[in-house]
Amino acid sequence: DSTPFTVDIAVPFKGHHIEPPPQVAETSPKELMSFFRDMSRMRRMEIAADQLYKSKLIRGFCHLYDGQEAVCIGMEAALTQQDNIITAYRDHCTYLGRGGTLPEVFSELMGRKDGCTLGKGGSMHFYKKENGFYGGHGIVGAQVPLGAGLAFAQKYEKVKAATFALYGDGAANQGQLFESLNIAALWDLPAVYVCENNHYGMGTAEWRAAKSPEYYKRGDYVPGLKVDGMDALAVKQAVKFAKDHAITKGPIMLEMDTYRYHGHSMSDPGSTYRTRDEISGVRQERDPIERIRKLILLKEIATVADLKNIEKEVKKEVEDAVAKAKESPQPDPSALFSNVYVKGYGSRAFGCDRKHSSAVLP
Amino acid sequence: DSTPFTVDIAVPFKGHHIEPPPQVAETSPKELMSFFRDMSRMRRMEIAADQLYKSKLIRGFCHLYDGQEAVCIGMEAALTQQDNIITAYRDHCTYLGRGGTLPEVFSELMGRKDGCTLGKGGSMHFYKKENGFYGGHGIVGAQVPLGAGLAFAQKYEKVKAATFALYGDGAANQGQLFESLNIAALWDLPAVYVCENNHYGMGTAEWRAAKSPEYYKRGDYVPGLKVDGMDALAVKQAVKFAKDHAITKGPIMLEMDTYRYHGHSMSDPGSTYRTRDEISGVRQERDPIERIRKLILLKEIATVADLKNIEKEVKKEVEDAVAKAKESPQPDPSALFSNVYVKGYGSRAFGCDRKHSSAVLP
Amino acid sequence: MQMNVRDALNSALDEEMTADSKVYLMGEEVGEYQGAYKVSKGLLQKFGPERVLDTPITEAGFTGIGVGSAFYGLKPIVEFMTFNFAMQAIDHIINSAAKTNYMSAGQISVPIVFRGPNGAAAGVAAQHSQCFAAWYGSCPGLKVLTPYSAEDARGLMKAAIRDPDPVVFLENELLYGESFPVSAEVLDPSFVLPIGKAKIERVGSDVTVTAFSKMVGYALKAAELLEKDGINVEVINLRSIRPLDRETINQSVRKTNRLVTVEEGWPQHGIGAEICMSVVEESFEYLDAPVERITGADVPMPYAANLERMAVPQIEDIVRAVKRACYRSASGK
Amino acid sequence: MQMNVRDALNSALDEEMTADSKVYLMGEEVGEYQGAYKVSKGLLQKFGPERVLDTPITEAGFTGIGVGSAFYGLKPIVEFMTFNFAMQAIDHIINSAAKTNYMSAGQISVPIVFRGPNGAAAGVAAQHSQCFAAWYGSCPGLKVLTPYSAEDARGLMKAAIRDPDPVVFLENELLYGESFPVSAEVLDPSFVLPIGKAKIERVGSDVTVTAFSKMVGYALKAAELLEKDGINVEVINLRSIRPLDRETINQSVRKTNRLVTVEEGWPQHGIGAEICMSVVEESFEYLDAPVERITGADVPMPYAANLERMAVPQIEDIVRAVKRACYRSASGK
Ligand SMILES: Cc1ncc(C[n+]2csc(CCOP(=O)(O)OP(=O)(O)O)c2C)c(N)n1
Ligand SMILES: Cc1ncc(C[n+]2csc(CCOP(=O)(O)OP(=O)(O)O)c2C)c(N)n1
Ligand SMILES: [Mg+2]
Ligand SMILES: [Mg+2]
Repeated sequence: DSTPFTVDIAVPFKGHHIEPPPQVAETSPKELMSFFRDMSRMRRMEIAADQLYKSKLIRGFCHLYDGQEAVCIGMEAALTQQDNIITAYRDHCTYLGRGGTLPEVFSELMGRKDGCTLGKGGSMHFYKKENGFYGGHGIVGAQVPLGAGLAFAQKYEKVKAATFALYGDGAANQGQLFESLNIAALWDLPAVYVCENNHYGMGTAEWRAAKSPEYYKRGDYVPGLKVDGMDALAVKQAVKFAKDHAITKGPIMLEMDTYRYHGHSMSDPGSTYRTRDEISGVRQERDPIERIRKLILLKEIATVADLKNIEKEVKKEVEDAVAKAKESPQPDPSALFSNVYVKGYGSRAFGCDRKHSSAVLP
Repeated sequence: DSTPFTVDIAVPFKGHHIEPPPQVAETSPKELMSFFRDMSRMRRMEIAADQLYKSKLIRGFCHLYDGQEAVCIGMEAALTQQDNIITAYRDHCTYLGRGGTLPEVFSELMGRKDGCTLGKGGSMHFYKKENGFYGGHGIVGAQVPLGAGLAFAQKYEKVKAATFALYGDGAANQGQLFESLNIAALWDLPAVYVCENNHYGMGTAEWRAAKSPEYYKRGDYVPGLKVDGMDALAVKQAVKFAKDHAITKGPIMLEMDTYRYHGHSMSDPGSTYRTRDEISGVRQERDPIERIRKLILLKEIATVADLKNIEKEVKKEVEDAVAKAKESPQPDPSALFSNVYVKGYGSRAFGCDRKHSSAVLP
Repeated sequence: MQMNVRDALNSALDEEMTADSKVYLMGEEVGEYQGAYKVSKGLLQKFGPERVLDTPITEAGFTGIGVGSAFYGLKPIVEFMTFNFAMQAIDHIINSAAKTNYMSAGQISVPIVFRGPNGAAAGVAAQHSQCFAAWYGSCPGLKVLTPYSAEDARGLMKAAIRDPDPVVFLENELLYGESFPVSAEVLDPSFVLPIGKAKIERVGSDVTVTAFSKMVGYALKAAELLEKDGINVEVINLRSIRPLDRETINQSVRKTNRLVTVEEGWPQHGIGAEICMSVVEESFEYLDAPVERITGADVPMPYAANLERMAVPQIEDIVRAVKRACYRSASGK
Repeated sequence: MQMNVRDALNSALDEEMTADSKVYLMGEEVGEYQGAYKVSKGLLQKFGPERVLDTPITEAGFTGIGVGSAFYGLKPIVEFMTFNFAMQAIDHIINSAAKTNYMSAGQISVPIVFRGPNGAAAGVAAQHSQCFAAWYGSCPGLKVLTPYSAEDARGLMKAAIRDPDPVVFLENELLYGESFPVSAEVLDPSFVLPIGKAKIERVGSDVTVTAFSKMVGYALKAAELLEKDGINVEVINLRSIRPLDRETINQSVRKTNRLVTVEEGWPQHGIGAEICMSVVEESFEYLDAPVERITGADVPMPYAANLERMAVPQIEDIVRAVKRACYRSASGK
């Protein structure tokens, strides 16, 4: 049922140098059901990743997105795949939102051949270029000018679409963000700077890292909007507004007020720099999935049992994907030397012992 | 005669998140006479450098400060040498202001032994640490966090003084400026960010490089003040105010509205991206030396002839210094290997042909 | 016909921008000012402000933008006023450009050229004189080109722009005004040089001298002087630091049995060291004398003319090293 | 007694901060979080927030601040969460820190330590695995230290903090938890190691193996295995990449006549190349076999465990290379 209806957005938008959009979002039963399903799938996926990490099937860094799902889901609801998205290392759900599949995610996390980058990139480096997802970046802040560059290319190619560059509250202090924003503003690039403010950069609370943690104002001369990032419909409305602004007038900044339930990455218990009460408070009062569940029930779009069923279904999906991924083989050893270049001109790439292992790059 | 009197400051200060200081400066006949003499000396020095460059006695880059003298002079009038100054490559006059001498300047410019860095640094790298001058930096923007670091050290050592970090309108867009300002604000560092807005970064007019060329506002959440940088007394008053603010409350930004008469450096005629009318207009209406000359005459502190005499004297000083510098020998070849380290532990530094030239570093 | 390096670069940019509308140029002063060193002269007038973009002095920002646009499929040419300033943006050159094709398993290629003057100019002191050939040359995912002549400049620039991978293109300010003879073939818009291939600038039999950029000219002059002493020098213009043409170098050394490497950069972990290692690895038994290296002095660049002269390789340094390599007999080993 | 590298570093920081009030520590998560890898554990509690400063994630900004404060005379220790992130600040490390004492003719010295984990950890892929030893090691004005054991970590860290020049101190995440025997002398607060001196970790007669950081352990294990094959390996722990202890290396090679270099970084213009060149320059006639090098594979670091294993040197690589170096007879040259 895709009959549209409107929902009031509870938390008021706050504008900086701009009139905020109406405090109301259009949606439909169908959309709300897909929000519920997609966010539940993401939540399950991240929990499964946590378990795989603990059983040592995932190595290295692994940054989970649970708690922040509404940002991804709401954003996708307002965008097309002509629009670009680029983000940092906390990228599993963004990948899913852009059309990636669970088995690709789990295979990649376990470094297998069927992963989204054949096991070469790992958790932090997911991409889906054909659907406008440009990664998956490990260096804090770097994705932001890269995003402005994607917006530059859209404008250069006269594509009427925008690029959404996502970064954290910690990254929000990075100089390259300000450098690229100035250029984006000078050149009227269709770039949307999206600060996912989950209130901590690793173990550092926002106010300890930023003199001014009002991130939607940090563009100074660039307009900004503060959004309840736990409310997928608020995000959808804000992103629609921002996309339009970006295409017609140039860059704009969104601050998404959100929260990560997990620690920063797997080595961080996530409980030394914040209280358990704080976490459970957010879970109880602001959880993005629960909000949609409530709305669905309120509007009598589905029953409690229907929703439980969906949760069971996605749980199964995730389990199946994990099982499938576990079957995926490790990448072929020859992958060590592939993709160093697009064009290798027959030069030679060397292994650790060059007299023992090397390859000619085509 | 050091009897104090007050002078109204013609161009109103503009404040950002701060109440500007009173529109009046205290001075004295003695101070005005020293302003006149010091600025005239600087002007002469830069013109002499221009000539030495043209006769190929100065090599490489050479950035002249004529037109901007009031910033340096006004600043020195409000500071002590416990306060630190750090600037970019346009540093000859800053060095003089901090107690350097003309022969040291010219010797350095010609790469001679009696230069302020024995000929090793050249035009862009003057220092006078004992008087609180920390260079002389060639990388646009880099001096700004370095200046914040000097301020950090003052605070750490509980010295009640401030650091003035000078940068151009072009540099004002550098990300490291915003990064360090955030830290300076978080840590309440006694740092004053001084944008010398001469309206061009090389051949680029301010508005082509900055979406918001209101540099005194670019600190966003940090207060700022716009100052007529062609008026030494306005500068003095603003710097006094800023120093006090920095020591008691933390960082503040000053925008000095100023102008460079010469091209960016010696290879730039300085006339392709701005009109000759613009330059001569500034010379006629805003010249920092002429302003002080008028004030001296108005207040009958000295006669036209007295001032002409001073100009003759400084001309002679400059000529003598040039002559003296020309006598200075090139640095000793052994200087090639000195100062690579403070402590070399007896390691060996190599020349271009290591079997022919090398040195043990003590 | 004669052509200077500046015009060679300018014509290459012009032709490739004409040939492919995805190619664009950005950097400080590349447009209205016509380039700090006038390499981009006339391009703004010809291609307009959409394709020739003046940037603020914010290397990290505009380099990131360039790389991002290459992710999308554009072919940016990012000019650094000099490569010293690229240090502010080196994270994007390495982490965002060089590694992305690999990390994405080929999904996102990065067809971008980073160009500008590299190494020492004249009298610009320590912060403006660094050679970055060895640093960039160490990074898989990058290609690093170092033209010497007008032919190199044209052929390698055109190759770099057409190449689908990130290319670091290291020019030399002191060569911009230098003129070289160029053939009709070199002037043809279809002219291009292969990436990863060195050029034997001078055939010789007694000793191999490798050099790149400005030092190729010095090596050739040294070879002329040495000719008078009866030493017949083979001069290899490396052209490409990465991929390094190990084959040409080793073949030459197998013929001459002696090797002198020349570079302007600092010695430690330099190009000379790599070439020596490569020859020891592949042609050890052919070496009749220790490899000699001539490099920039192992100090920050001083300003004073006499010190500066001591800090950058001179022709006499090359001559001396070649003589050492040659007068040492195989048995003296 | 046993001590792990983390505690060795922690105790060195603690002692030097106790001894000199000008020493302070800054970086991301060094304070309240106790260090991303807990190297700075307890220091905030002991020395207070004036001397242990948590910074925002803005490497260029805080590194510049650190260097500026060193100009003034403080002795900052700047922690990079890993050295990969120091690329954002490398302009300050090179242009502001390394070159200033020279440019100012000794007027402004820069007593600063840049420290943090360098090179590959486990499973962190291309952007988090780069080794910067060769880059920093190429720059005059810097000192570059690479501890292996707890003794190294303590002695070199204390030396670095006391040193009046900028020191790049490259740790290894995978070594933090590794324990080593330490003597009472090493535990004494007065203990310090000399900068610029390598350590012969194992005396041998047949072949010299040079290594640094984690690879010293691998080289020692390879030496044990090779012992069984009757090959007596001398293992040199470089400790200092710059100044490089050419004397110790050359002396060893003059004794063993064979050399294998080991490093985790990329090969081109690497530590191995420099060491090879140094031995060719100074001890060519002593070499009985080509120098062999074991390095990180010449690719960005892949994530998958099997590929990653192929991309970082393994003990078997060292064993194989040593055998090649030894079984090749002098006459076969
Ligand atoms: C330049 C750089 N410095 C440090 C790091 C290490 N690091 C990775 S994530 C992170 C915290 C980032 O916090 P935030 O931007 O708020 O994003 P979040 O993790 O909360 O999504 C840090 C310090 C890095 N990857 N890159
Ligand atoms: C990082 C960096 N990029 C580029 C340059 C080259 N450059 C030197 S000065 C300059 C212009 C700076 O203009 P501005 O900051 O306004 O200072 P002004 O010269 O006007 O005093 C440029 C582009 C540099 N030195 N450093
Ligand atoms: Mg965060
Ligand atoms: Mg300016």
